[in-house]
Amino acid sequence: MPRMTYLEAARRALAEEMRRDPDVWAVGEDLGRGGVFGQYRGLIEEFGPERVIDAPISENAILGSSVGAAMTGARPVVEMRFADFALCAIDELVNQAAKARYMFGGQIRVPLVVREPVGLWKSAAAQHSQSLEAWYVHIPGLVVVMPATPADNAGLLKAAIRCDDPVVYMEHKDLWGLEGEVPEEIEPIPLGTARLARAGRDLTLVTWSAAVHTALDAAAQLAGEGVDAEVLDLRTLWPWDREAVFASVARTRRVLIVHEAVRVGGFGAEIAATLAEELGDRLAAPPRRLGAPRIPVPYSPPLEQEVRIPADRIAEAARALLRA
Amino acid sequence: MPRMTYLEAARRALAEEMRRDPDVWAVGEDLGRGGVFGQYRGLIEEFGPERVIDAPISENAILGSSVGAAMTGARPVVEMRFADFALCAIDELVNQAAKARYMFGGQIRVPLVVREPVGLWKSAAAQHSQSLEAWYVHIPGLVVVMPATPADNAGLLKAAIRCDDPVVYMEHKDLWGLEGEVPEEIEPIPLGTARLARAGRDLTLVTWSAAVHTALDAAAQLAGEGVDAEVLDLRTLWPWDREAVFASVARTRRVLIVHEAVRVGGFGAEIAATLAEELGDRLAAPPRRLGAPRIPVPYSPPLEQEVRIPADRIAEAARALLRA
Amino acid sequence: MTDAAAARGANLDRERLCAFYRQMWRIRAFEECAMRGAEAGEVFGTVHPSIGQEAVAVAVCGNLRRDDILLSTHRGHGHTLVKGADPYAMMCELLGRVDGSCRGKGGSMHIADFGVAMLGANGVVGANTVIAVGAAQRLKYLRSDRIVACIFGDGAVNRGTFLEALNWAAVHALPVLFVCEDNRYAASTRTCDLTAGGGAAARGPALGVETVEADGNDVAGLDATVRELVERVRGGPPVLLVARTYRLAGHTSRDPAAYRPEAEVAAARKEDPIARCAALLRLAGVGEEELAGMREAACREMDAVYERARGAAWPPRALAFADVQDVGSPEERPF
Amino acid sequence: MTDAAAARGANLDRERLCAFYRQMWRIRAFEECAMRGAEAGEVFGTVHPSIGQEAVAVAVCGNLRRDDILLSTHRGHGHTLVKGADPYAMMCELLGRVDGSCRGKGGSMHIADFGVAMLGANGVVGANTVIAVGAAQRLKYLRSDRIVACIFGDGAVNRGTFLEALNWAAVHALPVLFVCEDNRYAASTRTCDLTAGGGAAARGPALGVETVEADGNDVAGLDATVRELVERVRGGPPVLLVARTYRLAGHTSRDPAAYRPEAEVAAARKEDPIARCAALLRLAGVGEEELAGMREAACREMDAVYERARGAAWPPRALAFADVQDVGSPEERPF
Ligand SMILES: Cc1ncc(C[n+]2csc(CCOP(=O)(O)OP(=O)(O)O)c2C)c(N)n1
Ligand SMILES: Cc1ncc(C[n+]2csc(CCOP(=O)(O)OP(=O)(O)O)c2C)c(N)n1
Ligand SMILES: [Mg+2]
Ligand SMILES: [Mg+2]
Repeated sequence: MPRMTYLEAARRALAEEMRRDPDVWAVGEDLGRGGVFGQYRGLIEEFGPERVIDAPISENAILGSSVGAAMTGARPVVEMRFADFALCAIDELVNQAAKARYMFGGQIRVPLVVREPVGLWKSAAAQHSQSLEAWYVHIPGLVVVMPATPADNAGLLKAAIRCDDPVVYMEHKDLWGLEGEVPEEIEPIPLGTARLARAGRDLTLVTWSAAVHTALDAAAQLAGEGVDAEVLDLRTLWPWDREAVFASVARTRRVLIVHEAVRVGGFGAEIAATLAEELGDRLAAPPRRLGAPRIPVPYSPPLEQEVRIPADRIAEAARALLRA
Repeated sequence: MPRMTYLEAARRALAEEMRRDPDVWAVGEDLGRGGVFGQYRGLIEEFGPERVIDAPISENAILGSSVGAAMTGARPVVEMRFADFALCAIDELVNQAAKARYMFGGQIRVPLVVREPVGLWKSAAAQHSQSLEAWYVHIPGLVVVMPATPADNAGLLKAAIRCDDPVVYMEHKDLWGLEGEVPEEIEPIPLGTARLARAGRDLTLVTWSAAVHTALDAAAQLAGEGVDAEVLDLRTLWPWDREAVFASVARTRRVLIVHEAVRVGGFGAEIAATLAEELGDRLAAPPRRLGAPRIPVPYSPPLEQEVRIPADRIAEAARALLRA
Repeated sequence: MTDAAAARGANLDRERLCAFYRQMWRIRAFEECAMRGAEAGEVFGTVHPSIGQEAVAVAVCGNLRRDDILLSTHRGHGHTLVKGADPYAMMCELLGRVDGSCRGKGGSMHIADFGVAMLGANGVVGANTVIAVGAAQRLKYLRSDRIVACIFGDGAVNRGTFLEALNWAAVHALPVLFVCEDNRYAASTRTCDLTAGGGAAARGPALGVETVEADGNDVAGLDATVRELVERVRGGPPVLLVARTYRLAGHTSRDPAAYRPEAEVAAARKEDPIARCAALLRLAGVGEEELAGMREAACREMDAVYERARGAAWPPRALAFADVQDVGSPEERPF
Repeated sequence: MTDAAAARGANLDRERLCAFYRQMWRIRAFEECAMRGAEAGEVFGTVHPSIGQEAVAVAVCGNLRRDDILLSTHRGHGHTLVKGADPYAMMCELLGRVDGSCRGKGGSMHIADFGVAMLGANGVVGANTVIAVGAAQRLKYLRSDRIVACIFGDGAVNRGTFLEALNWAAVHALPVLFVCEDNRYAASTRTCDLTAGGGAAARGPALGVETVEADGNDVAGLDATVRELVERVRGGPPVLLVARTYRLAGHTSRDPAAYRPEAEVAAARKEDPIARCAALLRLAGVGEEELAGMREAACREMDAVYERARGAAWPPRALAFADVQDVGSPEERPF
């Protein structure tokens, strides 16, 4: 299988979808010059400015126009640049895109993919680092996807584009350069299926996005101590793969949920609460969560370090869980 | 103690704060004619148009200007009309108001109260019925308050206005007409303290906003069956009163969390996960949650009924919890 | 130009004027039924009547093709009716019945009828403008000659979406007819007090959109104006029409609208577009009896619609869980 | 009007021109240090240089009183320096040190210095305009004669906040000097391609805000213009100044900006405001040595600032948990 970066994998998947389906188009700021991270490089040359649409700094119109285009048969891929700027278009996403099909009694669907790059990256500070996936999971009508690997960023992006629902598609900025194998023929990955990133017997780490890699590092550390951690990469947060998580946790009886986002009100709470409610006594210890403290993301690296969850910390929490 | 409505209690508290402190002002659409629900009635006559500021339909400017005013010494009370329209001003609230103090290294505070009327009310359908408190709890820098009674809507509004942090203050539209006793002298109620709405021994119902009243109805039903339910009204969601909840649940060993908002990713998940993690074995049964299904709010009453959580349903869940 | 001159200038025949008159009465009768329904507690949600503004609906939507796209507002019954939606389905929607345009899931503020390319009323002021430009961009991409008409109020021009939408439409030369239905109020607020500069009429040109102002209560004149604008917009760059009218009723059916000066209301009543059309018809030789006949026919139609809708079935509860989304759709009663 | 004429017309003395020249060099030297720091990996976050735009910073912020309020953008080092902020604190901020203006918590995009009434750069384009009008509303409420200057780019005029802020300021006749720093680009995008109508210069008047266009690279002329506008704004209604300039560097220090036509860049280089000011100074009799001396002094100052800042302490980890909020403030390391 060819090796490529997370960024290139998505670029390729998007190009293939655009070749396959003339209704797919991309819209956002600076796309004509490849997009702010280069995720759209070369696309305008192949598909022209009608399908790789350069937008003014008009987030309401970028997202709102995509709702109108989707209602009339387009399948827009909407670039928000940083997830933080999607906050300028929340009405369009939450009040319009997510609700139109329902409010209108099923007359129409709004198939669009809102790409929202998330996460800690290069000391980007409080307004360029947020991970707000928990918000979108709470909103009926939305699908939420967060790929962690190049292969997933290809297959999930294809699935998102083919999905008839509005999809919030969150790529992690710190993963753009991550290399990995991607199938020659990129197939869509069914939304709502978790990926077993590492099989293990002693406890389950449930995680997604960049935290998957830290969790794998922690699992490697633990392996050196004879602890065999399973790592589940959720990939899709809504719907989340309850079967896979339940099956794993029912087996290991111990679960630690790890995400980069703020812990309070993070999506980890939903998973932990659900597992506690539904697996109850079958657990050897209550579900535990790791997430960022409830502080904005600071700029200076030693401060920023305080919102990060390093592998050590995961391993430590895993050990505590095993003692519980 | 005088009896008055939830609406009148807040109106009175606001008027008193405006009398007390010339830095307090109110801004929003139609305030000059009393506001859309009448919560501001009479204020322009007393305080004039410089302190009861009529705004154009410019949600970004309504909230954004309040951030600027708060940074220069005003204490704006910002009316969003319906919580749903606050989605038009999320950047101003989340990227600006919530983060300014932190980003700027503590040089400044942003004392403002964002009033966001929430909840199911008169078949208002998908774009006028949302309760998104879980979003704001997830955002560092914000305080989140949801009063359930007239007395609390007076005392908590005063506390919110005196607080130096940005406060999201969510009144429930269906409670405007609710009558109750309000102290002659309205004292601020400390933010972060729960209210014991009903003492009981057998299980704890943790709830807030309009759901408090349904929970009390359920508790009355249960009392008829010999089940003694404690009802805790959280009042403030961030910070939430962990001590009160922990103390109650440690005693009853059974907890049911009830909220009107969508269950998936609702704030109930945070409470349930926290209780499971921290009280663990001391519970007789895992924490359970009731919340709306993950659907937009439909218009037609029989459909809307499907997102409501009636007292019967709470009582039923309580019984199941007692059997567990 | 007087109304009479407009009638001659537009070379309107009696039949066309009668058609306007009938349509305006159908709108008014529909809304009067809806308001009575609201008063009786049978129409549940908020009803925003467009009484006094019917000429805009008739002139704008009457000049659209069935496949031209329409986006409307919270005050959209008239627009929707004239676009060709079935009043029975609309009334069922207001009454929350399963035969409603949206199966009872939307209510008055969310009526949509994709069968007549009516892409929805909207509960969020100013949200439809940005949606409209995307629909137009799609039409342009398809090399279609359809257009998009997007109607909004004078209050909506103070939302940032107005700037973003008009700029977008102008940059891409999209076929959008923006219509600002200027009824002088946004809820209880006089928009002139909170709108700086020349309002919509000045903002359109500044955003690169050709802008036309018109008397929104002169149905014949407005019809002629819109007919021309629609042809100009077809395939071409966007145009903004600012139609001056007045909201004769309250903001909602529950609003007594006491904040308006009485003299203002009295003056506005004289400009009621239906009355003005009747005057034109009289000039054109239509007798009182015929006028009353048209009015009564409209009222009878809508009364019958209301009665029939009252008898319609409620949506089955399972419908609450339908059409949320394909992937991750909710189970019924998951709690 | 030629630069020389402007220099005479504004009745500038040599000293004043020298002061402009020194300030512009201070800005450029500061940013060149910052860019070198970014390249060396010592400045962590993104740096947006304002090289080529220094005249706007000098003319606008140089005409503000210390207690006049300033709101800036992601490209705000120059504005902030001229407003009176300490370059050492600013450089420490870029280097993430505890002596930084924001104690290292904000970085380049969030520098604020409330001590000189600089209420912040902003990472969100167009967000500062609405904040500015609120600050001005407060000043007006206090019957203060202070004003608010709000600087933003030509890309920001396509955000809806532009409309909402200008309308708000005009409706309330607030003392705001809006400054559109038109450097022709928004990141890699030529703004003229995506801005319809007459851009900022047309939109201002349409929103009821008096608007003045000026050569943004002619520091002397711009200074005279701004001086007058500031006095007009003081207590009075808002004004919008559109200053035409050019971004000589990339969007960020990492951006080679290869998307710009070479001829365009070459032409713009000739209009470099520092070079133009030097030419004026030569006309005013200032010799090459003196010019070089001013430049070198600025470079030495900023090199020293950089070196000193490099030696400053890192913020203690506990600072990460400080200043979040009073109520419900996070415990340290709660996970
Ligand atoms: C974003 C937003 N803000 C506020 C409201 C509340 N609201 C509903 S209708 C209305 C007045 C709208 O005025 P205008 O645009 O002139 O339309 P009209 O009602 O006069 O037809 C307001 C403020 C809303 N629905 N959406
Ligand atoms: C709301 C928002 N959208 C997009 C961005 C990304 N962004 C940062 S700077 C910039 C260009 C801004 O252009 P302009 O306003 O002309 O200012 P300049 O950079 O030229 O000084 C963009 C698009 C942002 N920060 N905020
Ligand atoms: Mg209006
Ligand atoms: Mg620019």
